[in-house]
Amino acid sequence: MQSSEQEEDLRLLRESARTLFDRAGGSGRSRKLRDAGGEFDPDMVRELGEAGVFGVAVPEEQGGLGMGLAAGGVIAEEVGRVIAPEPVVATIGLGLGLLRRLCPEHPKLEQLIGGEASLAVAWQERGPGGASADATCRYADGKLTGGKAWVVGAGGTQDFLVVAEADGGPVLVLAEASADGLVTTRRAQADGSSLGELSFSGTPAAELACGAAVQGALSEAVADATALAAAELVGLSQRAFEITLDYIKTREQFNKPIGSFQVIQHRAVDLNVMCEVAQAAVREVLMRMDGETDASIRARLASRAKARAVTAARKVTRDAIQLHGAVGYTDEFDIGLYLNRALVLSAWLGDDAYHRRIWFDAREEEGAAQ
Amino acid sequence: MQSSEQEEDLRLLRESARTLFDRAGGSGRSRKLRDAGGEFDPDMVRELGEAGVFGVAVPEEQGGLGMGLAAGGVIAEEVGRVIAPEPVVATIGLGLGLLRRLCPEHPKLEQLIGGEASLAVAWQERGPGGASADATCRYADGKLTGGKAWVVGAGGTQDFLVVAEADGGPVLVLAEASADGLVTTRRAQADGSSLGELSFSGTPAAELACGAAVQGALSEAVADATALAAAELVGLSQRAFEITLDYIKTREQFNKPIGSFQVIQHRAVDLNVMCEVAQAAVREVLMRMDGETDASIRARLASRAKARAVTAARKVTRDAIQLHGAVGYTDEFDIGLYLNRALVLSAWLGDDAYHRRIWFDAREEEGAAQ
Amino acid sequence: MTDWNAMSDAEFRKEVRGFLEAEYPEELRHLPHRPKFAEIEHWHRKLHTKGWVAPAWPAEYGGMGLNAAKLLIFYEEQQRWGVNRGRDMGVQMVGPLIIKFGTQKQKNYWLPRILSCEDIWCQGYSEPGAGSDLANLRTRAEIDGDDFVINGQKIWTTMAHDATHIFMLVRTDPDAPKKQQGISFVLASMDQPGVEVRTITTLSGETEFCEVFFDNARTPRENLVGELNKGWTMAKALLSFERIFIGSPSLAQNALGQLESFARGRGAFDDPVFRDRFAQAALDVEDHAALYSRFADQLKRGETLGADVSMLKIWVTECFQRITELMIEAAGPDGGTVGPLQVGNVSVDVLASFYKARPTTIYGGSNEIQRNILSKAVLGLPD
Amino acid sequence: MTDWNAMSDAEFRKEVRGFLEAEYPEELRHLPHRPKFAEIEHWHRKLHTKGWVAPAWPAEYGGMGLNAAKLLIFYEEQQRWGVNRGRDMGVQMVGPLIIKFGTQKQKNYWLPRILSCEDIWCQGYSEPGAGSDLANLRTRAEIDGDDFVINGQKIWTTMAHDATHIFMLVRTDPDAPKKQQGISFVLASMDQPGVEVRTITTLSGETEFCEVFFDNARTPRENLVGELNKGWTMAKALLSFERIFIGSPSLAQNALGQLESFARGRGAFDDPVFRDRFAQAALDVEDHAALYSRFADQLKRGETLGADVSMLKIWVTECFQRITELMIEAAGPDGGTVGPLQVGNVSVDVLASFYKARPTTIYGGSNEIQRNILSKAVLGLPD
Repeated sequence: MQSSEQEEDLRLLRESARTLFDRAGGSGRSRKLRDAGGEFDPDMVRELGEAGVFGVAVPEEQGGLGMGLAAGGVIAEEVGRVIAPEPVVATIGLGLGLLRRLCPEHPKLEQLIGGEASLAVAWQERGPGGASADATCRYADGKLTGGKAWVVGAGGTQDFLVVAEADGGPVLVLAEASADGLVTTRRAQADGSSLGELSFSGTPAAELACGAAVQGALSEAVADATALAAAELVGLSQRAFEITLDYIKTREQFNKPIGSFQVIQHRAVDLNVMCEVAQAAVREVLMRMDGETDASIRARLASRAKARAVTAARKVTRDAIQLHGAVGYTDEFDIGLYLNRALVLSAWLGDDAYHRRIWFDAREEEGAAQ
Repeated sequence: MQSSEQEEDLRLLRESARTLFDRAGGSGRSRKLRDAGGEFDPDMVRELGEAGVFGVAVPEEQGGLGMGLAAGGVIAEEVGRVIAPEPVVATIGLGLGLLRRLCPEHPKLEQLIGGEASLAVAWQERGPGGASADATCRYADGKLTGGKAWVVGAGGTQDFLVVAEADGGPVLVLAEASADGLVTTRRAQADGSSLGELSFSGTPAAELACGAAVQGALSEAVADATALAAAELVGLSQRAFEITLDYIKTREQFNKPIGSFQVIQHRAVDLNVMCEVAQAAVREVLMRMDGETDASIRARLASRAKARAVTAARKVTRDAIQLHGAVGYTDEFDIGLYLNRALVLSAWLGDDAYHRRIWFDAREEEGAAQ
Repeated sequence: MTDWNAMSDAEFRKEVRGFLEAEYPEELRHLPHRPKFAEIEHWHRKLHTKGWVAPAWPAEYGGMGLNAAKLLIFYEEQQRWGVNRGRDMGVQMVGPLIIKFGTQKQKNYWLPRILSCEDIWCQGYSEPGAGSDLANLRTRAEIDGDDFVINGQKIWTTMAHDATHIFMLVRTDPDAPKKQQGISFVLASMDQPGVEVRTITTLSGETEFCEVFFDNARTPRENLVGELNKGWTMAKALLSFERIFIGSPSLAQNALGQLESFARGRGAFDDPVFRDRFAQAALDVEDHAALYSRFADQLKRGETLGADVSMLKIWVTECFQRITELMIEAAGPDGGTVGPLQVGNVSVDVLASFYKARPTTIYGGSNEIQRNILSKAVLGLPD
Repeated sequence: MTDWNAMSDAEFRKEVRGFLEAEYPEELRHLPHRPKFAEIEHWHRKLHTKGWVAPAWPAEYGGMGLNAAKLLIFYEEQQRWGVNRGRDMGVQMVGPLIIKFGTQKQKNYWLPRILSCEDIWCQGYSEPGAGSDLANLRTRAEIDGDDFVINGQKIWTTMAHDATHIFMLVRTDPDAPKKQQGISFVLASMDQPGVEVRTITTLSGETEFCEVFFDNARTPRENLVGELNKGWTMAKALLSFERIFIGSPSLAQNALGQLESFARGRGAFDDPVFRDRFAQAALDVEDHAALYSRFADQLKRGETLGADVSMLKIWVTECFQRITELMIEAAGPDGGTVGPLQVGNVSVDVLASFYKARPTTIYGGSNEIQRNILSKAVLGLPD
C-alpha cells in the first residue's frame, strides 16, 4: 500500500500529463503526424521536457523530479492513452536510464531531461532468429564497427548512445547521427514509426563509460524501459477499451445498441477485467521496483509487467476491432491506431511468451539461491 | 471419402450397437454398477461378445468381422455415449490387438472375441514422473518379477497378458490372475472403475511370443487403443452435449429457459462445433489407419485423434457442468458421470498435451525422412 | 481486553501467526473437506478461550473488533496456514445480521451461543429455481398466533445435517408488488418434526450440501430479525461484505502451491510447455493479488466497495480451475485416480482440488450472473 | 468441348495442376493484396482462351460445367498454387444470378461480357447500418419511365474503384410489411454522373474496399434481375452456395504453410512452447479439414447443405487468426515491422497475413451472427 502522500503526487502528475496531451490534440495529433509521414514532433518533445516529463524518474540531485518509476509509469500510461509517437519511454527508460547511472555529469543528461536534445539508444543486435545474445559491434581507437538493430527514435535523432564491445569489456559511446561511416536504415512499423538498423564502419564515437558497470546499467535500464513499456500498453489498452465501450453503447444492429447483446456485454466485461488486472499488476510492479535494489528481482518484476501488459493489450485491441465490426478494420476509426501501436509496443523489448520464460527462469534461480 | 457400401455397413453397426446398449439400460446401467461397487458386468461382456462387438476389427479369417478400426470406432463411440464401464476399447485395442498380431492361433483369441474370457493387458510401468520409458519387469525361467501399472480391467479379470523383458528381448506372456506371487492393487478411478498395479514375485506365466515382433505389435495395439479411446471420448462428448442441450432448453432462470440467453447459446454452439470437429477428425483418423500400413504414420494418426478428443471432451464436460449450474455438481444428474469418465479416459494412454508432442515429433521425423 | 487495532500490522500478523502455528492441530491443516463440528471442536475450544472466534464482531459482543486492515491480515494468516474455516456460518453470517438488525434481546440470547458453538448454524438462501436468482424465493412463512409456520424447501444448504439452527429467507408477503419485496429473515431450530434434511451427493462423492424440507415447521415470531418484509435488503447488505472474500486469492494461491510441489515431485517442470503453462497460472494469481490489494486498500481506507469488486471473483475462480486442470495434466496417467497421490514426501489429492474448483464459478452468484451485473452496474451497458 | 466430369478425380486434378503450374505467372502467386484488373489481365486472357474462366457455369453459357466434386478440386488446386481469385465477382456472383433468374436477353448480353471481362463487376450488398443485417437496406430504386432512379449508399464494396458495373440490392417497395420484402436485384453501370466511389483505407493501409454513393443514378428497368421485390430470396440462394467456400481450409492452410517456413527460418521450432502452439494450430487446421470433407462429401452426393455448414467458417477464421498471431510471435522483435521479412530464402509478410485474418471473423456475416444462426437453426435454442 503506497503512502497517501505519494498517491496524491501521482494523481496530480497524471492530471497534468493528461491535460498536456489532450491539449496537444490527443490521439488526433498522433494520426496527423502519421499521415504527414513524420515520426514524432520535436516541438512536442521540447514541451514535454519543459513540463518535466522526461525527468520524473531521475533523482533530484541529477536535475530530475525524483519521483521514481511509479511516476514514469503514470507518464507512460498517459502516452499510451493518446498513442503519442514521441519516444518517451525509450528516453526515460533507456537514454536517461543509462546516462544517470553511468555518467550523471554528462551535459546530455540535462539536455535530455529538458527535451532539448534527442538521443536514441542502440544496444541490440540482429541474430539469425531475432535478437542475438552476443554483441559483435566493436569499439576500438575511438571508432565503431558492426551493426545495431531495433533502435527506437533513430529517425531524426541527433545522437546515438551505443553499447559496444571493446577490449576491456563493454563500453558506452556517443556517436553523432551524421557521423562518417554510419548508415541508418529505417524499417517502417505498423504504427507509422520506424526502427533503425545502424551500420558502423569506422564511425567516430566518444567513450562515456566502460567495464562491468555498463553491463549492469544496461540491464537496469532495459528493465526500467520494459516495465514502462508495460505501463504504456496499460494506458493504451484502457483507452482502447473506453473507445470500444462508447462505440457499443451507440452503434445499433437489429435496432438495438450492440452493447445490449449479452455476448457483447460479457466480452466487454472480460476486457474490462483484463485492463484492471493489467493496470493493478503493472502499477504494483513499478512501485516495487522503486523499493527494490536487487537487479535480478527488478528484472523479474519488469518481465511480469510486460508479460501481463502484452497479453492484455493483445486481447483488448484484437477484440476491440471485432466489436467495432467492419468499421474497426478501417483507418477512419481510431481503434485501428491502437491495434497498430499495440503490435509495435508488444514486439519491442519482448512479448508475453518471452517474458513469461524469463520470469519463470528468474523465479527458479531465486528459489535455487534461497 | 469412404465408399457408400462401407458407410452403410457402419450405419447398421452403429444402430445395432446403440440398440444393444440402450436396451441394457444406457447410462443408467453404468450408474447402477458404480453404486453397487461392481466395476463392470460380466454378463454384459458375454452379451457384447455374442453380438460380435469385440471382433469387429479382427480379420474374418481369425474369427472376427473384419470391418476394421473404423468399425471399432463406431462401437467405441456407442460405449462412450452410455459411459459403459466394460473394457471394450481395451479388449479390442490391446487384448485382441496383441493376440491377433502375435498368436492368432491361441484359443484365448476366440474366447475373447466371444466374450467368454476376460484378459487384462499389463504393459506400462511406473517411473518417478509417471509412465516409465524403461521396462524393468523381467521374465525368466517361466516366471515374472517386477511390476506393472495402469492395467485396465484388472479387477475381475481371469488372466493377464503381460509384456515383459527377457534375455532375448521383449516377451508376451500369459499369467493367471490367481497365480502365485501376484499381488494386484486396485487404484480407484473417478468413474468408479479401477486401474490395477501388479506386483510379480516369481509369478508363473506362459510365453506366447518373443522378440522384436512383440515390440512392434505392442506399438500397433497401443496406437489402435489410443485411437479407439479417442472415439469413445467422441461418443461421450457428443452425448454429454446432447444432455446439456436438453437441459438448457428446459431449465428456467429469470422466468426464461437459460438456453434463451445469448451467452449460453453461443457457448452451446462452441461445444457443438467442438464435438463435430472431434467426431469428423477421429472418424477420418480411424478410416485412414485402416488403409495405412506404416506403423509410425498410424501412431501419428492415433495421436492426432486422442489429442483432439481429449481437448473436446475436457471442454464439453467442464462446460456442461457449468451450464447445468449447481445441479451439475451433484451426483443426481448424469452429467457428472460423463465428467468423471472423461477424466479417466483422458488420462489413459496420454492426454492432449502429451499426444500433441508425440504428433509433432513424428511429423518432424517424417519430414526429415523425406 | 487487547486493542488489536492499536498494534502495527507487522506485530499483529506475528501474533496471529504465532498462535496458529503453535496451536492449530497439524492434522486439520489444508483439510480437503468441510468438517463436522465434532472434528474441529477441540480447535474451536482453543479459539473460544483465546477470544478469537469472531474477529470481525465488536468487542462488546465478544468479538475481536478488528478493523478492515487487521481483519484481512487475520484471514490471510489463517489461509496461509491452511486453517479450516470451521463451522463459521454463525460467526460470519448470523452474528453480523443480529448485531446490525437484531433486538437487544436477540443479541443477548443468540450471540454468546454462536461464540460457544452451542448453536451451530446453516444458511437457508437457495431454493430449487432460486439459485442465482433469489427473488424467486418460494418458501413461505405464515403468521399463526405467536409463531411463523414455514413450508417449502431449501437447497445447497451447506452442512445442514450437522447444524442445530438455520437462518433463512422466507416469503412473508406473497402479494408484494415486486418479487424482491415481501421477503423476511427468520431464525429457526432444525430440531423439530417439521424439518427434514437430506444430504446431496456431489460428483466427487462428498455430502456437504443438503436439501432442507419444511412441512409446517414452526418458529416463534420473536425470531424474526429486522423488519418484516425487509429481508432482501438485509441479505444484500450481508452479501456485499462477502464479495471481497469470495474474490480473495487464497484458494488459487493454495492450489498453486500444491501444483508446484506436485509438479516438482513428478518432474513436470522438465517440460518447457508445462513450465509456460505454470508461469501463466502463477502470473494470473500474482496479478490478481495486485488487483485484490487495490480493493483491500479501499476497504482499509474505510471506503465502500462498488459492484466492480465482482471482477475479483470471476478472475480468481477461473484461475483456480485452470490450476487444478494443470494438476491433472501433471498427474499424467494418474489423472483420473481418486485420493492423494504421493510424490516424494508430498501427497496431493489432485482430484479433490479439481472437484473443489468446479462449483466456485457457480456459487455466490455464477460467473455469468457476475458478468451480467458488471456489464450493467459498472460498464453501464444498456438492456 | 471436353466433358471434364467424365474424367476421374485424379486425372482432372492432374490436368488442372499441370495448367496452373505451367501457365500461372510466378509473380502473381500468393499475392498479398487484391489486384486491379490490369495487373492480372494477362492471366485472365490465358484463362479465357482455355475456356476456364467460369468453372461452375454450364457449358452452354461458356463455363466448364463442373459438378461439385470437380469444382472443389478446381478450387483446391487454385488455392494450393496460390492462384489469385482475380476479379471474379462477375463469374461467382452475377453470372449464377443471371443464369438462374435472368431473361434470355440478359443472358445473351451479359454473360459473354463477364467471361471476357469487358465488364468488371462489384457487389453492392452492405450499407452503413446493414452489414450483418441486410434486412435494414435503405438504398432506394424508384421507377421513372423506363429507368430506375437510385439513391443511397453502399459500403464495403470490394474493388468498386476498379469496376465498370455493380449488381446491387435496392429497396423497391418501402412499404412492404416485412423488411425482407420489397428488395430487388438490379444491375447498373458505374460510369455515370450519379455514382461516386470513395475508397476506404483499412488499418493496414490497403484500399480494396469502397463506399459507393448513388445520387439519382439511373439504370434501365430491363436491368432488373428476377421478379420485382424478390431480391432477398435470390440473394439468399446465392449466399447458400458460398457458405462452404467461406469455410474452406485454404486460407488457414496457406497461412500455416507460411508460418511453418517462417518459423523454421527463424529457428522458432527450437522452442518447445512454440512447437506446442504450432502443433495445436496445425491440428486445428487438419481436423477442420476433416469436417470440411464431410460437408464437401454431402455436396458431392448432391445433397443440400444445412445451416450447420456455418460452423466451418467460425472455426477456420478463428484458427486463421491464431496462426497469424503465431507468426507475429515467431517474428519476435520484428513483430511490428511492415512488409516482407526475409528468413533464409523465404520471405514472409507477417503483418499482411495478420491484417488479412482480421476481417474474416467479421465479413460474410460476423462470427457472432453465425453463432446466433447456429443456436437457433441447428440447436433449436429458444428466443
